[in-house]
Amino acid sequence: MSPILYAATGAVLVGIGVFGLLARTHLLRRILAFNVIGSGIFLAFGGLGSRGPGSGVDPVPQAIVITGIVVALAATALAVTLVTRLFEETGAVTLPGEHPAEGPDAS
Amino acid sequence: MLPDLLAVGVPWAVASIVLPLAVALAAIALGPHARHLVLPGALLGAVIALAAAAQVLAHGAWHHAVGGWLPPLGIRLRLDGLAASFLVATAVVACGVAGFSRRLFEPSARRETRAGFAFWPLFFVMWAGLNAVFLGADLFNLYVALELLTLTAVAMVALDGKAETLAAAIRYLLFALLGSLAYLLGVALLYARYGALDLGLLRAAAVPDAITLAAGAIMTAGLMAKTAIFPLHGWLPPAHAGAPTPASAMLSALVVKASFYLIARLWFDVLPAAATVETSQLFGALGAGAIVFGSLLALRQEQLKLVIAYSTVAQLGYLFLMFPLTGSAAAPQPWAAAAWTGGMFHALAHAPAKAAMFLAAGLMIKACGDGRLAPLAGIGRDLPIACFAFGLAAVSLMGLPPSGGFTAKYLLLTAALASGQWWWALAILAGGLLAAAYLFRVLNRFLIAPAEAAPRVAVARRDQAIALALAGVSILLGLASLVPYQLLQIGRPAAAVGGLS
Amino acid sequence: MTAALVFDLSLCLLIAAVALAAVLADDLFTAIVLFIVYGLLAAIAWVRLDAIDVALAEAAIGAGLTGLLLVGAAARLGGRGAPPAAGRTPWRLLGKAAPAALCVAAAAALVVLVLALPDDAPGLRPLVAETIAASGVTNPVTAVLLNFRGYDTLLETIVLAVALVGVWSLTPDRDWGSVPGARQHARPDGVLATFGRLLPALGLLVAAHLLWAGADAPGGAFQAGTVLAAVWLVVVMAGVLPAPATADTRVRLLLVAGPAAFLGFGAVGAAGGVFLGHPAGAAKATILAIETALTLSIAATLGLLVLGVPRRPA
Amino acid sequence: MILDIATLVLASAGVVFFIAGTLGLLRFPDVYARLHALTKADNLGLGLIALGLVLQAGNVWQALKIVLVWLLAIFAAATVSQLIARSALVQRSSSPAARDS
Repeated sequence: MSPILYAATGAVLVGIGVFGLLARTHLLRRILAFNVIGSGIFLAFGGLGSRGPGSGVDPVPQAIVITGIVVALAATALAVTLVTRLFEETGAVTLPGEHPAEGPDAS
Repeated sequence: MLPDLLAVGVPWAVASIVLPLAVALAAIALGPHARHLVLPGALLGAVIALAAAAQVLAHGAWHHAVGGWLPPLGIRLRLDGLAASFLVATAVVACGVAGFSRRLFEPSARRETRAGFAFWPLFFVMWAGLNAVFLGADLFNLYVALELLTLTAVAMVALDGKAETLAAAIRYLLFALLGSLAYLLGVALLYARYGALDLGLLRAAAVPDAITLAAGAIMTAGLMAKTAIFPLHGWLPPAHAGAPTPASAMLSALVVKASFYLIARLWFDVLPAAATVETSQLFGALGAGAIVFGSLLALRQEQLKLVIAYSTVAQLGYLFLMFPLTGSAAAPQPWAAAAWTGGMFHALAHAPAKAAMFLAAGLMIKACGDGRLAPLAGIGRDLPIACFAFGLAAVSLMGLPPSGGFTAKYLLLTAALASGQWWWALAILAGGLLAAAYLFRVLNRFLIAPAEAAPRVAVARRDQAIALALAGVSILLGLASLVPYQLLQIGRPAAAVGGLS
Repeated sequence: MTAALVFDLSLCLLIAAVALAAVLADDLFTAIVLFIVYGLLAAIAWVRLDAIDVALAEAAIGAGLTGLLLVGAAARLGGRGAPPAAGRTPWRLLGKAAPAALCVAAAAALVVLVLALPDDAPGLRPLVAETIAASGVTNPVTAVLLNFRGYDTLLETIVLAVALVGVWSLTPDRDWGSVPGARQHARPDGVLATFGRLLPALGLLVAAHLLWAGADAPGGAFQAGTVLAAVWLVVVMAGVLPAPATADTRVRLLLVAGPAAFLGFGAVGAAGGVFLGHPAGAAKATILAIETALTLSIAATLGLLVLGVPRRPA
Repeated sequence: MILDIATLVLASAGVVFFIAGTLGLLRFPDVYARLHALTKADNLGLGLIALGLVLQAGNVWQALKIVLVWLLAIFAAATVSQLIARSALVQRSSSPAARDS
């Protein structure tokens, strides 16, 4: 039962992350939301991989998730650097044409 | 000697991944000294790609279990006719871009420059990533290969460091990452359902149940975002037009094709049983929408590179027409193989044509110091070779004979008429006319006499010749279409003949 | 309901709640702190799934380094992203209600799909167990990462290297060749400096242990590399060691050593007929050799990724 | 059995200290008082939990590892709280309107 519980939690996390991506315009918040989606998918992958009777977990999803975590970090590093450079060049923390939903302080 | 080298035991496919990676690592380590490696590396890469294609022609499709572990445990590489033809197309464009960029990113006064350092590792890793996508036969490995492309492509877009390109790169990254994550979610679902990641094993096991369909849909949606198919195309024009010229060429000619290639592999090789008439028609509708909207938007652009970028949006639409045109098992049609071949041929022919167009455009913009169309009036007198290259590439994009674009559109059109789906034939014809409209609008500007003689910066003839050579390849693909046609048929998926589902 | 199930259920609810709070938090810094907490909770979830290797990676990389990147960026952005001063307008609520409904529906559909899957997974657990004797190591995750699916790992190390090239490529032209990271103000006799001098010995020990243990127990190159990177970052922040200039050839060589060794190993195998094939009987030696080289390169790459764009004169 | 009970008692006591420390973090008025609550309570809490776990260790190595983890955590916590206190001090002296409330 438990592995499926974690897989379902992963599915919920994907939903939460996608919401963050759609509802938030601050770019760092979007990057954060991406990481929530990613780890939700990983958790679903791992949870689904440990279903069933018998002990132990499927090592293939585990290895895949470790690879995925590292790839996500690489993408996050590039994204974060792009956002800080955009801020340094233009003072913007959102994409042009998108109104910051975070209020006037974050405009 | 030659037959020996083409023997099945020589892993040309592996070399096509290892070599660019090795050059990229050397470029990181050596910095400014790496420029001596660039041209030999690119030419060797082209030789390897041609050898791989010759190997497929001589001996048929080739499979390799990496590490000696067969799927489902290990990862398989698959070199068939389709993969080999994409390897060659990539190598041709990459060689052109490498030759074009060598002087562009030359270190100044033997001191390493930022763009000069970053471009070559990004370029060669991008090349390796493309080859890895074309050769991959494992869903998760393909995810890692796709991320190689995402990171290199985004970094290349931002290479100029200007504020607008930073914003374009971020928009691109957001779309591409969301696409990758959607793809990964589908991979997780398929693994949970079937316990395998290998395309062949999945194909044998797949049944059209809810979870398989959902996984296929999520993966396709993600890959479509990365392919920038209408209506998910918003990120492409600013990114492709804002990137430095060599990067524009690589991105528009090749990178967007990689995710399309995976959509085609997914449906024709893995899940043909899950396709329905409705999904095929939906794909076709998106393609037709891309052709019409992309062309209309291209017609309204005032920046040269934006015209070319919107033309990419439009041309990508043709690729998706191949899904409805292959028909289905329920309604078999004799020209299904023509539709599949035509779609793939279009992807191949578009690559050198679009690369040539971006390189020529980059030279014109450099000569004129302005990216808008108006100041380019009369540039044909100053840069005749670049203009001729642009014109030849335009011939292929419009689908006029004897270009590769013509062959592709002829095959698609024949399939549309033979299967009685005249509405797709209309889209193809309209697309050709619209392409003629937006390209002649630009060409006309090149050739009119300018009001006053504008000062032009000199550009090297060699660079113009590279653009011309690439445009020539796209024409040659139409004149000598037999060999690529034969190559594409080797290891062709059954669904390309029998139709989807 | 067993105690374990109660624990799992509470943990899952807590994870979802903290994730939602991180997404909804008004203050950017709060959101990032919540995200780090979320990552640590997710690591506990991986422990519950008996995936210790993943738990280590999630805690160190998913929560730790990702959190560090976000905190660093938020600091650079200064106060941008502060809580809203104005009240909520109906328009904004409506603008969020639509995506919220969409996401609830999507998440619900996904949960239904996940629950609809048959109870016994058709995974590769038995096959890995059968084959592991030939892999050279006894930790199944290391066997998959370095042997069965070593090709993934090779490409992954290239992803890391190219991400660093991408980050460096965003340097303002005037700063090219300089030193990355912010200027540190640690006093040479301060507490942090003492910590920075004492930590390396312990950190090296832990990293070496993780690397060595990875063959038979949870651990491996990525976990060890992350520990080394973290130790190195503390040492740099403490002012014990200077941050390296990005143009330094030794730094460049360190970055590519691991991927190059892996790639060279693969190419030698390809020449012998099997790309990335381990020699029969010597797989443990080749795996450990590759992992050692990878650990050093991963540590250098991760550390430099966190330090970011070069901004200070060498 | 006796060991298990001892572990349970020690770990529970540790949890109580954690809760107390967290309450202090949330309730106390300024940075210094919060730090005071947090470090005192958490270090003791972690120590008690570590002690409880040592009793469950299968061999000396495992016990040593737990002690090492505890030492590292204390060490890091001490350094970090010193840094936080310092930066709070610097901020207060630079801006008369205390921002750390």
